[in-house]
Amino acid sequence: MEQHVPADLHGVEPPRRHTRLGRSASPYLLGAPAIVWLVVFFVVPLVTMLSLSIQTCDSITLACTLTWHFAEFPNLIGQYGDTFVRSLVYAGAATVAALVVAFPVTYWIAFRAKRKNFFLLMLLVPFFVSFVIRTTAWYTLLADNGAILTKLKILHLVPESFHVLATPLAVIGGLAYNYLPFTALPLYVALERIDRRVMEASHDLYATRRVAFTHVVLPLAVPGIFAAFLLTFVPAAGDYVNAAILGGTNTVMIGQVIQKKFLETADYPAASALSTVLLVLMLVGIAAYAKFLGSRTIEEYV
Amino acid sequence: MSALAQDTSIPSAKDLAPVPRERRRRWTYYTLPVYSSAFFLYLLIPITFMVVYSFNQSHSALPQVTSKWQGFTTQWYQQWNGVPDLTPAFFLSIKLALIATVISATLGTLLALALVRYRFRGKGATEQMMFTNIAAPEIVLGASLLGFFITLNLPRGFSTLLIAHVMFCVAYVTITVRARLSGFDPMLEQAAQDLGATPWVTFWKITLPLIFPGILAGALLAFALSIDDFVTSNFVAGSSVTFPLWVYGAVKVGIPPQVFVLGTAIFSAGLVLAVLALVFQGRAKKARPEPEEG
Amino acid sequence: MTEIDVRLERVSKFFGDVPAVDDLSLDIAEGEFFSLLGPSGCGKTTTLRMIGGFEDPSLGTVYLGGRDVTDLPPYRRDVNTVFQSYALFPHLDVFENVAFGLRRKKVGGKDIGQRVRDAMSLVDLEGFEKRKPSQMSGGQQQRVALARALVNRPKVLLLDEPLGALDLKLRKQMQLELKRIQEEVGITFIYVTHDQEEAMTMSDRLAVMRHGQIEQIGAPELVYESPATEFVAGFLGASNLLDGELVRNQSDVATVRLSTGQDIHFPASKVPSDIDTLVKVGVRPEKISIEVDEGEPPAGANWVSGLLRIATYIGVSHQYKVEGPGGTELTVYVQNLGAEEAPAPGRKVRLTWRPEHTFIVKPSAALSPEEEEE
Amino acid sequence: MTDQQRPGIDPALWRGLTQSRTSRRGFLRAAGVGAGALSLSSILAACGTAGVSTSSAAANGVGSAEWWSQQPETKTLNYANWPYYIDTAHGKHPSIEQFQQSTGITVDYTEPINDNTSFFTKIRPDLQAGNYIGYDVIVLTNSDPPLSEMIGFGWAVPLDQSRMTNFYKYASPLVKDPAWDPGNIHTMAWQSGYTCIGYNTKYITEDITSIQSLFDPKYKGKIGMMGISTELGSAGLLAIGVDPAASTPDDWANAADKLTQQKPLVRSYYDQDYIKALKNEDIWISMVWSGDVFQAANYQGYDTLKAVIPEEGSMFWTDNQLIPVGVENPVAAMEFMDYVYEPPVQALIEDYNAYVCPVPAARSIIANQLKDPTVANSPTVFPDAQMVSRSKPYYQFKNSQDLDQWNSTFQPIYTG
Repeated sequence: MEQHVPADLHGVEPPRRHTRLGRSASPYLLGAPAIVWLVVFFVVPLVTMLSLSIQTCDSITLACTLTWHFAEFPNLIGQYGDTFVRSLVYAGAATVAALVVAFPVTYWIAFRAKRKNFFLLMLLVPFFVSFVIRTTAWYTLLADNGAILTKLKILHLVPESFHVLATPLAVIGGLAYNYLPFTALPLYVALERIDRRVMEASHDLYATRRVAFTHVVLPLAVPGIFAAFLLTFVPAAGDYVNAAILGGTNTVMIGQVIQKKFLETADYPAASALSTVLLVLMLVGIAAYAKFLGSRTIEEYV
Repeated sequence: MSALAQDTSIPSAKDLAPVPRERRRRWTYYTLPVYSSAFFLYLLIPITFMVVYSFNQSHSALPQVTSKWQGFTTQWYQQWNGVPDLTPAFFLSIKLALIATVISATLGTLLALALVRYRFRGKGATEQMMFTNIAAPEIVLGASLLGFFITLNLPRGFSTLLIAHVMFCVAYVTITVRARLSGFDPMLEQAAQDLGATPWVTFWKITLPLIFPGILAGALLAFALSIDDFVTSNFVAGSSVTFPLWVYGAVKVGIPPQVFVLGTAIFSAGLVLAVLALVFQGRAKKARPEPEEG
Repeated sequence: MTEIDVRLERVSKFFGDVPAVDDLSLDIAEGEFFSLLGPSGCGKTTTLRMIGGFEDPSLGTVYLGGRDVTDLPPYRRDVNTVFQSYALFPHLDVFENVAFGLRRKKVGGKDIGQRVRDAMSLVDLEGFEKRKPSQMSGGQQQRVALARALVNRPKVLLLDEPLGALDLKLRKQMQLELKRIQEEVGITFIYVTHDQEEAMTMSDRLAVMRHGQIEQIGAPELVYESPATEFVAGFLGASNLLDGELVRNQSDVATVRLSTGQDIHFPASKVPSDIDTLVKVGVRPEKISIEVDEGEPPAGANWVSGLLRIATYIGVSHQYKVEGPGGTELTVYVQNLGAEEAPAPGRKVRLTWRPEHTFIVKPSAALSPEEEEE
Repeated sequence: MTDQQRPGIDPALWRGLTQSRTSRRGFLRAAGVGAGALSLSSILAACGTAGVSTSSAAANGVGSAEWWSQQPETKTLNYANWPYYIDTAHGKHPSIEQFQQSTGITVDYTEPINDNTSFFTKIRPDLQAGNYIGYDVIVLTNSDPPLSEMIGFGWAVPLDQSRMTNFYKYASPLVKDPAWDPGNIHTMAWQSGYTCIGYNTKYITEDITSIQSLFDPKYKGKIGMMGISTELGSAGLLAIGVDPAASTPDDWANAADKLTQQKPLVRSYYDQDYIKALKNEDIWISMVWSGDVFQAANYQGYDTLKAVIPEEGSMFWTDNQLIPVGVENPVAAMEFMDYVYEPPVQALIEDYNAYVCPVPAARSIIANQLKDPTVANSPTVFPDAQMVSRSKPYYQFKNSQDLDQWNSTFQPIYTG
C-alpha cells in the first residue's frame, strides 16, 4: 500500500471555521417561544405587581405613584400577622398530613407495587375532576346535617353540636386532600430512584428492615420529601378556595385577604405587599432547598 | 480449607427430597397494601360522590345536589344541557383546554428539547423560572397577570384566559417531556442524519415518535390543569365564564345535578385518555432496546 | 487504490479551550481499511465525528473524494456510520431500520426491498426483517447497524468502536466478518477503536493518536515493529524500554549506550531522523530469549542481564518478569515448546535478542491515569 | 315565571339562581372581573391625567334645557344592562318589541354589565375623553362607587325632566328622589333589592323582628354574616341604631366594635354562599339578599326559610339607568327609560325578574292579567308601606379617604 502522507501544510494557517449558525442558535430558537411566553406573562407581571407594593394609590381615582412607601409592610404585618401565621400553620399542617399520608403509599408503589404506572395514574385521578367540584363534594358530605355527620350523631359517636365545616380541621383537610398529588409525585420520584442494591447492601451489612428504612431509605428520600414539601406548602399557603368553601370565621387565610384586597377594595399596594411577603417566603424555601440539596435536583422532582 | 472440607461433606442437592417451603409472611407484610387501598379509596371519595349523585333524583322545581339520596335516575344525563350558561361554560372550558394544551405541549416540547440537548446561556435561569412558576401560589399568578393585562389595555376574555392557561401549563409539559427526553439516546438522531435525514425529517420520523408518550403525558397534565383551573382563570376571565368558574358561582347557591353529569364526563374522558396513554407508553417502552451488559 | 478518499487538512477541534483534536492532517486512500487507535480521550472519536459531520472543526478542512465538505451537515455527506451503541431506531422494525437511508434518498419501493435483502444477506441476517431491534441479541443488532449503513453504498463507512459492546468471542468473530465484508464491498472503512489487537487484525493502515495528535501512522506491522514513540511502543502491546544515549549513528549500525555502560546495536536505518541523543531502546517481549546468566554472551546479539523476579505459566507461553539494568522491569514471553526447564525466580538471567528486533524511540511524557485505564 | 314553570328544568329559574341579582353582587365581584380591572388601568390612566372632569357634562352645558332642546330624535338606541334582567320569551324581549313598534326606534339591547367596577373600567377611557362609549343608557348600582363617580365626575348627563312623565306618575317612593341622586337629576331606577335577615323557622320558632337577633348568643355558631364591607358595615350601623347614610367615622368605629364582639357567634362571613349554608342548615339565621330567600322558599322547596325586614330597617339597593356623556341618542334614551315605567310594561319585566318593583301599579296587572300571584303578593317584590319606611339607603362615599376609612374599619373583621 502506498503511503499517503499529507502534503506539508505547516506554515499555511488552516482556515478558521465558524460553527454552523443553526447549531449555536438552535437552543434559543427551540426555547424562545416558551421562554418568551413565561417571561412576558409570568415574570414581567410578577415584577410589576411586586412594585405596586411600594406605591401609593388613591382609592377613588385609583391613581398610583411610586413612592417607595415601605410602611405598608410593617402595618400589614401588624394587622395580618395572625392571618399569616395561621396560613403558615394550616399549610404546614396540611403538608405534614399529606406527607405522612402519602409516604407509605408512594413507598408501596415504588418498592412493592406491580403496576406502577397504573397506581401513579390513580394518584393523578383527582385532577380529572374539577377542584371546585371535589371541594364541594367534601362540603356536602361533611355538612352539619350531611351524610357522614348525621350518621355519627345518630350513633352518638359525636355530640349533637359537633361540626367539621367552618373549623380549622376542615380547611387543613381540604388543603391536604387537594394538594396530595403534588406531595405524592416528588416522593415517588425520589423513592423510585433509590437503588435496590443499596437496600440489599444494607441488609447484607446487618441492617434490619427498620434500620434500613431509617438509615437508608429516609436519608435518600430527603430531597424528594423537601421537594414535596415545597410544592405542597407554598401553594397551600396562598390558597383561598379551601378556606372560602370549607372554613369559617376564624379560619381566614392570607389568600382570602389578598383576594379581597385585590378584588373587593382594590387596595393594590396592600394586596401586592401581602403577595410579596408570600413570594418571599416561597423564595426563601427554594433558596434553602438549593443551598442544602443543590439547585440541580430541584427540577428533577417537579 | 476447613470450610471447603465442610462443604464437601454436605450431601448434594440431588440427594435430598425438595422441602416444600412457603414464604412466611408476617402480618406487617400486608399493612402497606391494605393501607394503600384505603388511601386510594379515600382519594376517590369525592369523585365517587360526584358520579353516584349524578344519578340522584330530585323532586324540587330547581334540582340541586344534596347528600340526600332520592332514587336513581338518568334524567340528568338526558337533560345534560338543560342548564343555560352551564353548557356554554362547559364547551368554553373544553375549547380552552384543548387549545391551551396544544400550544403548551408544543412550546413545552421545544423548550424541553433545548434544555436536554444544549447547554446555553440562561439555561439555569430558565429552570429557576420554571420552578418558581410551578411553585408560585396561584393567587399571585392570577393577580399579577390581571394587573398586566389591564396595563396593556387588553380586554379580558378568551385570549387572556388562553395566555394564562398556557403560562401555567408550559412548565409542567416541559418537565414531563424532559423526563422522557433524558432517557433518549441522542445517537438515534445522529444516526438518522447520517442516513440522509434532514433535521426536519429526523424530528418527524425519529424524535417525535420516540418522545411522543412523554408529550402525551405532558399534554394530558396540561389538559387536566387547564380544565380544572379556577383561581387564575377567576382573575383573567373578564366576562367569559369557564366551567369551574360557573360551578364556583353556582356552588354558592347549590349546584344543579348537570354539573355532576358534565364533571363525570370530563373525568371519564380524562381517565380513558390517561389509560390510553399508559398503554401507549407501555408499548413504547417495550420497543426500547434493553441496555446491553458489557 | 491510490485515489485519496478522505483528507483532513490541519483540522482542530476545541471544546471550550481544550483541544480534542489538535492540528491534525490525514489522508486515507479509497478502499482502505483504516483504523484510528488510541486511549480514550485521544480525539479519535472526535476525528471520526468530524468526518461524519457530527462535529464542526474549529479549524481546518475536511475533504471527501476531493470535495470540501467541512460545512456540510451529516445528511448531505456520502458517509455512513456504525455507532458504538448501534443507535437502531427502537420504534421501527429491522427492515425499516435498514431501509431508512434508502427512503431518504427516495429509492423506489422495489429497489428498496431488493437492496435491503442484499444488505441483510451480506450480514447473514436473512429473515429477521420483521423483528424489532429490542428482540435481537447484541451481535445481531450490530449486524443490523452494519447493514443499515452499508445498504446506502456510502463512499466511506465510519465505525465507532462497533464491537465494544460484544463479548470477546463474538468480537473476534465479528472482526473477521467485518474484514470480509469490507473486502467484499470495497468501501473505505474508517474504524475507531482503543483495542490494538482489533486494529491490527483488520487494518490496512492505522494511526495511533494521543492528545489529539497522530503519534504514528502506518501499516500495523510497521507500527508494531518500529514504533516511533515511547507511547506507541507502550500502547501497541507490551514492550521493554531502556534509557540510553545515542552514541554512534553510522551508515549501517547505530549504537545506544545504556546507563550501565553497555552498548545496544541495531541497524542505523531504524534511527528516526529527528531524534535527540537521549533515547529509549526497546524490544518486544516475544523477541527475547532468556537463559541462565552463565558463560559468554553470544556475539552479534544484544543482551542485558537481570534478576528473574516472577515466572508465570500461561499455557501457550511462559511469562517472565525480570529486573533489568537500572531497575527497569522487563517482560519476556517464551513459547511453551515443552523442551526446557523454566528458570526459577531468584536466578540471575541473561536476555538476548537480535539487533534487527531492536527499536529506538523518543521518550514520551508519562501516561495519564485515564489513558492507562484502557 | 308563569308559563315556564315546569318542575325540573326551567332555564329562567336557573338564571335567576346562578346569575341572579345577588350573584352579580357576590359571585362576579368575587370572580375578579371587577375591582381589579378598575384599579390597575386607572393607575396608568391617572398617572398622566391630572383632571378627570375635562368631559364633564355640566361644564359643557350638556343636559341643560337648551342642550336637550337641540337634540334630534334619532331612531336607534343602544342599551347596556345586566344579564337576565328583562322579560324574555322565545328569544325576544316582548317589552322591547312593543317599544320598537310604537316608536319606530330600533333598540340594540345588550347585557355587557356583570359588575359595576369592571364595566366602569371599560368605559372610563372614553368617558374621560368625552367619546361616545357605544351605549346611550347604562345601569349601575347605588351601593358601589362607580355610580357616584359617574355623577361626581360629571359623566352622567342630567336628564330631561320633561320627558319623565311615567316616572313621576308611577314610580315608587323608594326610587323617587333617592339619597344617591337627589331630585333624580341623573338617574331613573331599573330594579331594587333588600339586604335583610333570613332565617330558618324549623330552628328558630320565635318571630325575628330585630337585627339584634343576629347578635343573639343563643344562636352561637349558627349565625351568618356577609363578608362584604359595605354590607357588613351597614348592618353594624343599623345594629347600633345609626342610619348608615348619615353615619360618621365615629359611628363606623362603634359599629365595628359591635361586629367584632359578635364575631365569636358567627359561623362564617359569606358572600353569596350564605344561601347554601342556610339551605344546608349549617346556619339558622343570616344577613341575606331578599331575592335569594324568595326563590329558595318559593321555587326550591326550602319553605321553612323566611326573609324579614327588621324594625331597624334594611339596606335597600337600586340599579339605576343613566345616560353617559358622549351620548348619541339621548332623546330615544329618555323615551325608553321612561317607557319602562308604564305599568303594563313594568309588569312584563317584573314578572320575569321578580326583584323589587319600582312601579307599584304593575302589581295588579301581574295579579290579574298575568295571573302570577306568587310574584304579585310577594312583599319583597311589592313592599308595603311599613317595609318602605324601613328601607335604608347606603352611605355615599365622599372621597377616597372616606372609602379607605370605611374599608379599613370593616374589612379586618372578616379578613382577620
